[in-house]
Amino acid sequence: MVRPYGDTHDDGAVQLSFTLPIAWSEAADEAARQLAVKMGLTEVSVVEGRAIAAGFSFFVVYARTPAAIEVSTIRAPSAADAPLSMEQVDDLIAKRVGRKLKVAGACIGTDAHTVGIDAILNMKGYKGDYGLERYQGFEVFNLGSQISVEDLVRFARERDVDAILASQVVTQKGSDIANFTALAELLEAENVRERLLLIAGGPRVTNLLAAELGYDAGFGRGTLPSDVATFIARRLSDAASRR
Amino acid sequence: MVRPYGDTHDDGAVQLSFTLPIAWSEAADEAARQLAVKMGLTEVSVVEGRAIAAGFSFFVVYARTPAAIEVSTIRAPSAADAPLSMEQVDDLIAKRVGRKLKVAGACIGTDAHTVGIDAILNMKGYKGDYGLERYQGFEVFNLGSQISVEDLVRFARERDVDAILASQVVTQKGSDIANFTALAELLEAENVRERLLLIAGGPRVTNLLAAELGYDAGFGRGTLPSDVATFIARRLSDAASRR
Amino acid sequence: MELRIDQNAVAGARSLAAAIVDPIVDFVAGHSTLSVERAVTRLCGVDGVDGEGVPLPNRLVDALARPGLGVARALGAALAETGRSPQQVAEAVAAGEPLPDPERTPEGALRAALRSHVDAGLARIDAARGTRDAMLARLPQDEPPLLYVIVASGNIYEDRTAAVAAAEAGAQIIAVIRSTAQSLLDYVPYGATTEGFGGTYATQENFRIMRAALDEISERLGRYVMLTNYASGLCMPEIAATAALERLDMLLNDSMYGILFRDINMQRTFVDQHFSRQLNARSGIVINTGEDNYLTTADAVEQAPAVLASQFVNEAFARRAGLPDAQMGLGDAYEIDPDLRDGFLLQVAQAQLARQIFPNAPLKYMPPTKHMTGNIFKGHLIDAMFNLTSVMTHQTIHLCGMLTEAIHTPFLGDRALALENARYVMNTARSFGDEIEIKPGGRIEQRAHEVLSGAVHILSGVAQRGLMNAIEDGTFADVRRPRDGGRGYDGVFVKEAAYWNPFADALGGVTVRA
Amino acid sequence: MELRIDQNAVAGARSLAAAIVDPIVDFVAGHSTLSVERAVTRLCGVDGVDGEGVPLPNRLVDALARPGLGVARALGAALAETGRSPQQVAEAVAAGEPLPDPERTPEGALRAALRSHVDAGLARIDAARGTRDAMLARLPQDEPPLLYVIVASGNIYEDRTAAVAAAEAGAQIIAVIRSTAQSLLDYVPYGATTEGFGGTYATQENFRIMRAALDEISERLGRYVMLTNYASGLCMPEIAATAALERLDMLLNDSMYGILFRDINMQRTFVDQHFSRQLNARSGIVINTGEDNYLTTADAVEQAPAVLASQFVNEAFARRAGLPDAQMGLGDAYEIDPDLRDGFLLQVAQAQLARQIFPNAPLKYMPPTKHMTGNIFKGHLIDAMFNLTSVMTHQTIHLCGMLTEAIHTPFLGDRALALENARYVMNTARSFGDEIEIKPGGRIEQRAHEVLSGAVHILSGVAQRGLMNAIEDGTFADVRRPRDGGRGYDGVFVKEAAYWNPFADALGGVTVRA
Ligand code: B12
Ligand code: B12
Ligand SMILES: Cc1ncc(COP(=O)(O)O)c(C=O)c1O
Ligand SMILES: Cc1ncc(COP(=O)(O)O)c(C=O)c1O
Repeated sequence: MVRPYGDTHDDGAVQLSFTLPIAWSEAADEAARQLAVKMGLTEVSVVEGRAIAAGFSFFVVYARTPAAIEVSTIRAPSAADAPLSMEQVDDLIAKRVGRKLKVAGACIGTDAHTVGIDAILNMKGYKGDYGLERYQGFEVFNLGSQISVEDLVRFARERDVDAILASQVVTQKGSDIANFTALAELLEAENVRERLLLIAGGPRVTNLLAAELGYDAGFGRGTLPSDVATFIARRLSDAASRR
Repeated sequence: MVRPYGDTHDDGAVQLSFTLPIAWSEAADEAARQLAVKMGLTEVSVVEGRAIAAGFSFFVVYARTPAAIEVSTIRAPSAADAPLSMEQVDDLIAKRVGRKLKVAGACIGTDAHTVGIDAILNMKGYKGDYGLERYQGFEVFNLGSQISVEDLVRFARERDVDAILASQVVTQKGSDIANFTALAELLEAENVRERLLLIAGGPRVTNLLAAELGYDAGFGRGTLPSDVATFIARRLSDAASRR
Repeated sequence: MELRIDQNAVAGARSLAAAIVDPIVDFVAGHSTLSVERAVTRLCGVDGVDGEGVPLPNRLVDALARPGLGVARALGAALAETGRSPQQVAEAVAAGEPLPDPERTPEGALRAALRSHVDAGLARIDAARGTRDAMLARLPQDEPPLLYVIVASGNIYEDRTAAVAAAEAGAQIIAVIRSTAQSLLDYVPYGATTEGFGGTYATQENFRIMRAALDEISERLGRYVMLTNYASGLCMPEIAATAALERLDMLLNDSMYGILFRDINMQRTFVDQHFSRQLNARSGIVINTGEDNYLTTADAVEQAPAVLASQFVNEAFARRAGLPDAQMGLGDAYEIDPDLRDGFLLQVAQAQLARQIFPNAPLKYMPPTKHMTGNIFKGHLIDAMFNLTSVMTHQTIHLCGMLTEAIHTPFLGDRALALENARYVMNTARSFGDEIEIKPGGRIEQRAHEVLSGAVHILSGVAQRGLMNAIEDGTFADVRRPRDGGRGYDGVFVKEAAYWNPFADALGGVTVRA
Repeated sequence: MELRIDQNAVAGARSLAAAIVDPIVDFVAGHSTLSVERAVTRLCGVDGVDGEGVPLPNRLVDALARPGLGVARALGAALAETGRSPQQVAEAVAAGEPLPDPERTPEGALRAALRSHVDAGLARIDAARGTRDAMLARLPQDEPPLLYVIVASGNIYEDRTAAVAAAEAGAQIIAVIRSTAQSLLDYVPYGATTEGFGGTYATQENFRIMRAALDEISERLGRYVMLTNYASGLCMPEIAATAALERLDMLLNDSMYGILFRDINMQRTFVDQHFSRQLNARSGIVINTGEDNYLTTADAVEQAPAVLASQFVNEAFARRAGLPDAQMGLGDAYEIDPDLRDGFLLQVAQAQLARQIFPNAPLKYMPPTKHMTGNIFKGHLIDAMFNLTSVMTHQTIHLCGMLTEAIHTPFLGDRALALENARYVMNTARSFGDEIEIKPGGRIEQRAHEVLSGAVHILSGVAQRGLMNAIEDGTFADVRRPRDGGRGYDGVFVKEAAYWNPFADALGGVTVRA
């Protein structure tokens, strides 16, 4: 079992901050303390409490949590395991698939944050790691921003793509989940889900979340193009050899 | 009922950070998420997770808490209410007590942080507010640092002081609570508790905590000398007139 | 602190920018757009929506048989014929009545019929400006950099709470961020709104609600708190008109942002932008240009010359629209990779360069965004270095960075921390920039030279090919936009000889080449 | 970045400091202390505790009939008489055996008997120094400012975890903070300890545990990670001896800290300090002086001249003990009220002034502490401005400030954030100080002049009255300390003519006035 670590094993130390919609006074500090206690924390120390506007106070709290986690049971395999080099990926595709893999990427819904998906797809790549357009093994269609789920699915069917790469950066009011879900459902409804790899990406995406949403993989912050290339190449070359 | 406020009333938004004694991986992020869930938080977003050393990872989390507080029921009267000016305090003492009040201050236990108690007692004061030595109405004994509870109580008895001002700045391992308690108990044991005002101070002290420890008042961060002077003068002039 | 800069290069860049802009302004002079015309109706007092929620200005302008004559002509004719007010005419059109043929009404009569409404519109603008001037005199702002924060809850009432709280925490300018992609709507939404997405709709009623709240807090704090919103997009002229009427103090308005970053047709944008700026000039609204966008999408070290080139172009356009220097909030941003060794020197060089090249412009300095991460602690520090650069180089409009930039639109508490950050840094180092000098010939000065000559290089390329060709070729932000592609192209039309826009006439600015 | 400073004033301050220090060093030459003698026994190999936990060096020295002759004489005599080792002699004394009368043994014999032990002690010191030099050559440190963090859990094993983690996060120097008031103990605790209070006991075993862990991580990281601890206090010479043996790299050692801030007798402190520094000189240990303490207890703007005066005094004492400039980590701190307008300018002035006055000293720069509050977000920013000042003014030893300074001794995560803060700021603004100049005659330079002339004023007052009188009068830190008051006075004694301390003789330094 693992607990937060302040300066001693298992001390459970955590830092918290929040705003309460009340004017500051000593009673406000006490309210903050009681709130932390209600959150199950112990040894609560309200180290800062002050008015930040009329009727609003800001607090910094240090406390201990009794919560602990059995880390050994946590299963969160990364989709970005043991990435291959561009040459290795191209080699794998050439030998085991024998043709270029077609991938279509887009920012779906009203999301216009293309920098992330561009980082994965564009020739230039990200942090010195080349993008998928540079690979011999991929034919890349970058559809850009604000692509409706319908348009993306239509495109994927028309071009018979091997993988869809959907990006979501805006997460406000759960819009990312809504859009990802809509995409997966439409693919099911149109009976193409089985024919392609479905990949989600964005700063708040995890592989676990993607799996829950019915995706083959999810890539989060800091993803490199080669992580994604490796995943696609491995999966599809396995599939090819199984056929 | 009041809940933390992010950008919408009652959204319950809180920020958290902590270290876990595990190496970083996607599974570590997931452990952090599960820990926050165990703490009763919802919509948990692990916005940052990274290795800070071999076997240690640091996390920043935003989430919502369902906890809420009924602020109207919180009783935390400040000891520093409606402070008087130095002239008013002196006047009050002169008219209602008719003699100088004797106060003895000290950093008790092994605590050597005298800056706080000096700020209250020394002529010079704090943030432009004069210290008690400057008042006509007080005779001040500043015993300094690392004063044992026994020495302080002996001094108080010998000089027959009207108020004891005990300071605790170091709080590690609960040493402040232990020292404050020892002082209150020794005063009781020696039957002098009733004869004097017992006041606690220090950055982690609240009036509520002081009351729990059997003190007449507690003063925390940002206390001004006039807050303390007013409290003593009011209490002791009331007591004088009741006699 | 002064950079020694090549004044010939600066003068050269200015005349290149003028040469780039002049043909576009000539083009603009011959064209109008649906949004320009809708703005005219709004200034004449048309407001409200029909049963389906379509704004009456849209209904009215869409009903024009010959838009090339301008809506004013049709409206004036209708007034003359019916004796109605512009609002009544619009309501009638929305109810299905056709507009009269303007040719039927004699020129003098239709102009006369509209006169009082045009005057009333201009008078409201002037009154708003007068009120602003009076309030600023009575409730002076704190010294610049003026701390600017955004509110973006999607709900105008939560935004109001947030704005008032921010003002109390030291904000001097409040921006209400618009709901996602409002810039792509070819109409201005109506009424008080509570359902925005990543921001709150820009509507006249929302402007009013916010201005009222800020007026109240301005009085309470004894300093005037400014309000700003976004004009760029398909409705730039209408937003400019509405903002003028409701006394906004600033507006985002860039001559190329919509084209490059929102795929709005370039002709549409240039025409809209020009009329908007004429309106801004009259209403005393400071424009904020969008050079930061070059930096959020590409490498900030490489893009620095593009930023400066764009500042020159924005300045040239603004001058042609009659906007004085004091209303040109030219943009820049602190977007260099925080982990680049000596990146701070490059930021200082660039900020100081803009300060010296545009000495009278209220420069708008945007915070780090792209390299902000979920590590709020480090983010807060990057914002601090940004704050330091801003106060050292005397930036004017300072958009405070949020430690949660990579996470969510700002919480109320985030804004308080951001303002505290700016206040602390700008106070502890208030005069630092004035007490040091830049080493002559050192790395800071060298970088400034590099950026300036890079900008001159870009501008001379653009001047040679012409701005529209350059945009088609992908000169800016690596984006190619065809001259007749993009959104809103169908809303651009050629003015007929008899075209009439009484506001454009009244506003002045230099519509035709000087 | 250079201040134009009055070099005559600097030279004047130096000679005043020498004049202040010379009579004290003369006094020191005639005296020894219990701790000096205990250090001698430790260097001869005495270690361990008796049944009640009293350290054998204490037992041995307390058993001296005539301490004025020095323990070496008694020990040499005992060795000569018994053929035992120093450790065996100490154990025997602890068991109740009396020490032989040194007069009984001829001078030559007792010196000869001790010789090999003295040589072995010096050889261990030299070997440790040699190892450090070799490791530094093989595993070079990163460029200064050298990032220094504290560990203070009270438990040496948690401290070890914390220290290794800090090294991995970029720390170059690790300080193990001592348990509260260890400086007032008249003995050095023994063994590995897990029960400290606000810090961890300084013991030889704890030194060893930490050094071993840091050696391991140094190899892993490919850069040498330094270890430091506190020498000031009643056991200054013993800590210096132990640190020399266990290869600590730095030690807190101030010529007046113990007197002013711990009420340790001044004579005791001066004598202890001198022998400690002789040892430090031999062992290559860099001292860190404690000028920061003037600032945490009083107003930092007012106290700046006192800091500089103290730096001159510490330098003068260090020179007399034979310490080269390269081992003088003179102290200063960033303690000006963060809310003072332009406070940053004053900090830069002071830091740069010290840098120029002591160009070859590895200056030690301490972080903001007094004005840190529970507002960790603001605290992190104050630390950033401190980090910036440090890199701009080329400080050498940089104690990283913690955002939780006002709350608790650092958590492991706090330390990582503090190091990240320093790394970020020092990288993004690495050369900034070299690329700017201070405005001649501007406010920064004026402030530097003010501080320098204030220091000269203090020093000339002290030189007139004599240092001991000045301390009695409350010249420093507003504290009055009587010459024969304070802790440890009973441990000071006059050397008899036959006094012998083979280490002092071997170590050199300038015990008698140059
Ligand atoms: C740049 C930017 C913009 C630019 C976008 C330009 C462009 N062409 O992309 C502009 C200025 C246009 C913009 C506009 C808006 N933005 Co914006 N923007 C940002 C900003 C600063 C950086 C995003 C970025 O480029 N990161 C760098 C890339 C490389 O990282 P990344 O996206 O995470 O991508 C990596 C991984 O996630 C992964 N990945 C991402 N996608 C995919 C897909 C696949 C398949 C795979 C495998 C991997 C993958 O790989 C990438 C490389 O490692 C962020 C704040 C921040 N610092 O994060 C706000 C931010 C994302 N924006 C935000 C908002 C609200 C908006 C607006 C809605 C504001 C408004 N009302 O106008 C608008 C509307 C845009 C829209 N319709 O979506 C919010 C979102 C809040 C939320 N959580 O919902 C943020 C967080 C800012 C904030 N705090 O308010 N924005
Ligand atoms: C200055 C300082 C020192 C100085 C103290 C000098 C002196 N003569 O006081 C020196 C350098 C000697 C020092 C030493 C140590 N310190 Co110290 N020190 C601080 C520091 C930086 C500032 C404290 C201060 O002066 N605050 C300013 C005053 C004005 O505020 P204040 O004390 O809160 O007082 C106000 C109110 O609380 C109130 N008040 C206070 N007392 C009283 C009493 C009464 C009766 C009333 C009415 C009001 C009142 O009124 C005051 C005015 O408003 C703090 C960190 C910080 N920023 O808080 C660490 C800090 C308190 N120190 C700490 C530690 C651990 C130590 C040491 C133990 C370290 C060591 N191992 O050597 C030593 C040992 C000292 C000892 N034996 O107690 C820790 C305590 C951790 C904890 N929570 O337990 C802190 C928090 C630093 C840290 N993060 O590690 N310290
Ligand atoms: C100049 C300018 N206008 C408008 C906007 C906002 O635009 P939109 O409503 O297109 O998202 C921005 C955003 O950064 C901008 O820079
Ligand atoms: C020079 C010096 N020595 C020692 C110490 C630590 O001392 P003590 O053990 O007395 O708390 C300090 C603390 O700041 C110091 O500055």
